[in-house]
Amino acid sequence: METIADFEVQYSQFLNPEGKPSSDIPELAKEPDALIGLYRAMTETRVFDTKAVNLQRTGKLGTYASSLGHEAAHVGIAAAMREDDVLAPSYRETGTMLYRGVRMEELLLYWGGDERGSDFADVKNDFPYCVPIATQCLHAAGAAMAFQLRGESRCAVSLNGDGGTSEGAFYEAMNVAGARNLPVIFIVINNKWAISLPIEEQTATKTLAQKAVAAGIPGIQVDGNDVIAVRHWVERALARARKGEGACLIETVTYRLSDHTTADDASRYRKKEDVEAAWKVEPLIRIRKYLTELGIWDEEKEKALLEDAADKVDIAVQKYLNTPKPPVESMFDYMYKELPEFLEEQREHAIRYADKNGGEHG
Amino acid sequence: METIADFEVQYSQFLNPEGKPSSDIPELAKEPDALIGLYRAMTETRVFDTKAVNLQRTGKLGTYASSLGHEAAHVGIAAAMREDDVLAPSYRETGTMLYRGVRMEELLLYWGGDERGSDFADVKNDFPYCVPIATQCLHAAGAAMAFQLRGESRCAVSLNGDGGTSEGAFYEAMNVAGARNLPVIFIVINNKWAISLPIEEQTATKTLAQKAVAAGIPGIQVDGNDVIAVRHWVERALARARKGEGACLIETVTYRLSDHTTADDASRYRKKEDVEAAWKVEPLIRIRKYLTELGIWDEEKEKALLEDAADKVDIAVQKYLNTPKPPVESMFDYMYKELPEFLEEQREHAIRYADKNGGEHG
Amino acid sequence: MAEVTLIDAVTMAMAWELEHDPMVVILGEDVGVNGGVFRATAGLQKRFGVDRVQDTPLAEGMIAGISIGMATQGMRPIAEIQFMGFIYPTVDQMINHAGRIRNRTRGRLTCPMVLRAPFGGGIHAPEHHSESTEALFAHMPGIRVVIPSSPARAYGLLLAAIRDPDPVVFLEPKRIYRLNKQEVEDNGKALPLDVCYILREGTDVTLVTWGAMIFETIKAVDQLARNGVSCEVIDLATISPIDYETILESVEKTGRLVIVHEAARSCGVGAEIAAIVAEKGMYDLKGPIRRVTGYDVVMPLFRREMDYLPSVSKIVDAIGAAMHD
Amino acid sequence: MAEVTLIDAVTMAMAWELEHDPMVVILGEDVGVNGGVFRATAGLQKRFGVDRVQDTPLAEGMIAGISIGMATQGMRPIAEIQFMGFIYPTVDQMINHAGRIRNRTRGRLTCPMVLRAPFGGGIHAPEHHSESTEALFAHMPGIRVVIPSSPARAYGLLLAAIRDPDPVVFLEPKRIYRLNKQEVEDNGKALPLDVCYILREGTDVTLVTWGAMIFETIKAVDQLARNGVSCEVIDLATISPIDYETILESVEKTGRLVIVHEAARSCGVGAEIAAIVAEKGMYDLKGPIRRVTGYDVVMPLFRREMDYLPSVSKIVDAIGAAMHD
Ligand SMILES: Cc1ncc(C[n+]2csc(CCOP(=O)(O)OP(=O)(O)O)c2C)c(N)n1
Ligand SMILES: Cc1ncc(C[n+]2csc(CCOP(=O)(O)OP(=O)(O)O)c2C)c(N)n1
Ligand SMILES: [Mg+2]
Ligand SMILES: [Mg+2]
Repeated sequence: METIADFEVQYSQFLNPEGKPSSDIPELAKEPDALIGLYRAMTETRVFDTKAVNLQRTGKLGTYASSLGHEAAHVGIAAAMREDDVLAPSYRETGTMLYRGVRMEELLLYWGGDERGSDFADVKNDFPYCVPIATQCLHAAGAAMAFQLRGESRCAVSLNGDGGTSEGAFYEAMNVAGARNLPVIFIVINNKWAISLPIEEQTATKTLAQKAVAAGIPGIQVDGNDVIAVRHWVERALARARKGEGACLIETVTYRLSDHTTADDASRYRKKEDVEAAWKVEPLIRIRKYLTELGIWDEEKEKALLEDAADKVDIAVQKYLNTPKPPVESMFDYMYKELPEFLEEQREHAIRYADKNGGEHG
Repeated sequence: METIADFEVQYSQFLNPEGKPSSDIPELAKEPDALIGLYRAMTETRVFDTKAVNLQRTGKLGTYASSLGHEAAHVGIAAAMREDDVLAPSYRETGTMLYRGVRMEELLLYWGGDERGSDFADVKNDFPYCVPIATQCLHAAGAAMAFQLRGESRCAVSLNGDGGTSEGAFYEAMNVAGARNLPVIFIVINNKWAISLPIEEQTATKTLAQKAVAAGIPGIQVDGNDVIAVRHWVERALARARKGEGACLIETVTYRLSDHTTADDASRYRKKEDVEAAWKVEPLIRIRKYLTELGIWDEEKEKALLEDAADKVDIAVQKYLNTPKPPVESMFDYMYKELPEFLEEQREHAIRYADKNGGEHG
Repeated sequence: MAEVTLIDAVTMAMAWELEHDPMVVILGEDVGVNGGVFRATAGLQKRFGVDRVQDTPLAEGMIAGISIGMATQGMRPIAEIQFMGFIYPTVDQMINHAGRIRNRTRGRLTCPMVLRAPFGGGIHAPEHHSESTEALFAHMPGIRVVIPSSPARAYGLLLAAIRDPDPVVFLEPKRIYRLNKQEVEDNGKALPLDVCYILREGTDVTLVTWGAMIFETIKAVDQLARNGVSCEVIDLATISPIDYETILESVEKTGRLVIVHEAARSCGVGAEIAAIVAEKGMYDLKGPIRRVTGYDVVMPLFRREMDYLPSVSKIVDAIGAAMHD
Repeated sequence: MAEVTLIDAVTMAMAWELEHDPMVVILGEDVGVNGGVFRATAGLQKRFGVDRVQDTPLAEGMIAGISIGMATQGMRPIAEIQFMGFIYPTVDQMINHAGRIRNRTRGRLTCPMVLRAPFGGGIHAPEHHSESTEALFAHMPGIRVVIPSSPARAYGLLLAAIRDPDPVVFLEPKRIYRLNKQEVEDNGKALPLDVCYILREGTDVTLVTWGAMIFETIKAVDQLARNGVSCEVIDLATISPIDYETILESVEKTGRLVIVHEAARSCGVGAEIAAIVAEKGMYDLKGPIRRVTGYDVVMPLFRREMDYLPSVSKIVDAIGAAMHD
């Protein structure tokens, strides 16, 4: 027997749950403005999220997948990306999308049952929320292939959950990215749960980062509640990819503090204590503590930020609530670049019956 | 940064290409009868294979996927299995199937375009050849789950090629096997080529064995031209699985000495020198040399074996050639346990036109 | 005898079979402690244990593939796919293996499995959660497709599906999971597959439909009854293979056919029914066959999903038009 | 002007587009140095380089998924699936993404990709190598399905497919890849999609068919012509969306319809054609619509595959029966 290959998985954290540096802090952590920017975005994400859940509870939004607890991962990723990079998110990475410039009202429209929510006004090339799990990993790989073929210095970033690592598409995407040295970063947001399935039953692996070994690309595990660590490692990975050094996998370990979606009741399958423990290490507290310790944050600034965020969210909610239904024919008008003849009759039929159908069903 | 997990891939070979023990030889290698049995099966496989290729060349068989060069892997695997284990092969593992008791004429029927070739008379539970690549990995995992649920001490063995390791199904199967601790062994027969794609372009990994890391199961690379190594490690893996210690992945490294199938022309995409080099390490020579060195094999025995094998193959070929076409209605009669009414009319239609259609097409 | 909803009946049928056939197992995403996202398996893991009611990792192709592996080795797996929009990774396994293994091996290996999935729109669900693509499976030789439309039929048909010696795709119209209750005796009695169920007898028009659309159809029929139109309503129930004799007999009587389904029109199952009648019942027809279906577009997000679905007025108008032919 | 086979024409069309549109790339298994298992891409990698003509690892779902990713970012990928029997892992990506992304994003992202695959039986191929499941894709909103039946149409339709701003599944009838030659000018001229091609004009019966079945149909028609039966032969060409106007006009003239396809009958594309005519052309019909199709069974291994396929005599008899209605 001869050892012919060996692999290690590293873990990185810079800020511990108490907001204390736990290892050599990277340059980033020394830039007050950058740090405040991250904290601001995380807070806005949470305020937005809380509002979205409330809208659902009051019947003003459809089922919604909360990002509660994921703010460091979401924002850290987005902050590391360049504008012309391309994001392929799942259905939960609201924080990443907001930071990338997707408007709050757009996301509300989406969850409110309106396709126009995915027609981002300011973000032209990013993929919309992706519901069929792990399918987006391949879109990111394909986008990266487009950039590579055209010699562009752009990268694609794929996001999926721990549950998503069980889908074949996840491995297929990593494998082709490895084999073709594609500028794509795969990020697994390990929030410990896939609806009711805990990560221990999802896979026998000790880490999700090690799944990179199967594709011959580097994999690293990062504290996903530490926005500095997330941003740092995603930035490094992107720089590497941009230099032509290929893909990698980053596992960000966090916790889903909310129910799976507003349609779920997590108390059916997980212990209160576990959730309480997770709240102790959640991502906002530690960065706020760190900022406070640095002397660049205080109660007053906090209050102003929260008010600001609430205003921003309120404006978006108003825009959302004031948006009339899309016209009925819109379900036909974007199916093809030009409406094929055979759809014209169906389109007219739909228009003829439009809005006559309410309440008839069930 | 902290190392939180590490992995190694080991390589094992017992007999080097010259037939000399290259490391501590296992018990098995000291049992003359067992060794001769393996060599006999490998030789029969090769004789069968040569005949099958000839039958195709003379228009008496359809497209055929040769097992040339894979004999050590094929036979080593089968020899390690118990009769009541279940095999889920791809379309190439003729050697494994023959050793398991599938009749030569059955395999010829299959490649001759007759479904009865997969209705094995003596092997009741094994899966037939599987053409859609890597789909069979899941069947093996499912079979293993059946054994586990019923508390049976049986294992499933899944075989696929290097190309098959790029399909999502391969990873999905390993992952569920790891997560549920299933008694299934995944064996990748790495013959370096997936039709025209060399392994280096199939994946960025240094080994295929390391793909096990993604599923949290052990992976090992074995010299697939060394029947002793293959048999030894598959036996070990099966023993482990039978004890409830779960799945593992074994990569057997060999070389496809033939064209991909009789429909392929490998000279279009690979160098003669590479094939010639591979012939130098092919699996039959080394075990024959070893047996000869042990003093338990000689020219005479070799001659007798070859004659024997040729006779056996000839008898099977005669049976195959003498098998009349399956009746036309057989395409209906095994679709469901009972023929649904709506198929009766179609069945009669087919019978009415049976054998009138020859030559009409194209 | 209990009054139960359609989804209760689904649970009851599975519980009955788990109880009576040790080879039956349930597997799928979140079917265990969580009892399924629609609660179809609620309580079953607790009652029958984690071996018989297993959560799987998240991969539908895997779920189908291991079900096939189990089924060929003597088990009777019931696999749940969470929503029909996520059933597509199973297509390869279903068409290339589940529907073929008996034929490929001349009956040596068989595949008695059930693939269950909730389907259809109208519940304000998120994107990809409202699809009706039964036609894809109906085109696969060797695969049965069954859709219940009431608690009693859900119970009886699911029992039949589980006991069937061949693979069945069992699609549950989730919009009517809890719409109404019916007395269903938990007696283990299966209903026959491969036959239609005549819900209303009538003489003027034959309506063929299935799943949740039964409800709109019945409402339309009731409305028209007031105007003296007598409709025969046929619940297709087994979508594949189709019991065309019942349909042809009905058309022979009524001379008119309207098909109602939620799925996109083109190459939907309605096309097959129309084709069969155009082949074998043509001379009985007094006028054109009509289809009231979903449009050939992506199921819209929920602000417009009701406009996509066949509605009572769309059906009423189609029947009305048929009556004027 | 060269005489070329259907597969030559496929190669020519791809070469033309590679030459004229830098965004076009070819990807698939063995499409590079090997030139594809059917040689459709022979010579293209050498001519256009490994970037433009790329071998991929072995995973069809991956091939479809990365094609979608590329297409949304401005490329025009042409992906080859080696055989239609291996196309099923792409179904999830095609139905859930390729056909939807334009609609989902209101046109912000689009998916101008082509998924090519050889299909059909009759070449003595191994198991899983002879399938015809175009109906699965024809049922997917947002996906065009195109099937050529001659070298000239292969060239023109493939060019149109590549240039189409939306996803196209382009299925090549492999039995006739090299059956005959035709003069095809390599001039980059596309043929229109979404229209049928009338191959023979006639007055007694309308025949609708596509792909390789054109040949059996033409033979049958020639045979019947000797008995004075005048058949109109329509090559469907674009399987989805269907140009039903051409079909309806023809049926208006002939009053009889026979549909011929190789795929399994139930829920095949023939059903949709029959349904449309039963809806909109009913009063033109002199008798029942007839389908001559593959049976609803697994495509048999090759010793019996010819018995599965529609044959000249099956078609002749069906037309004959139609003439006696
Ligand atoms: C292919 C597919 N299967 C099933 C679902 C239903 N579903 C939605 S979310 C989810 C769990 C996902 O878990 P994970 O990947 O960990 O992401 P998280 O929700 O935790 O962010 C499931 C099963 C889906 N959306 N897509
Ligand atoms: C899903 C699927 N895709 C494509 C093919 C066509 N095909 C047959 S063999 C082959 C290459 C397989 O290579 P590998 O897995 O290394 O096995 P080997 O043939 O070398 O034994 C391909 C692409 C197939 N049979 N199944
Ligand atoms: Mg999760
Ligand atoms: Mg290989």
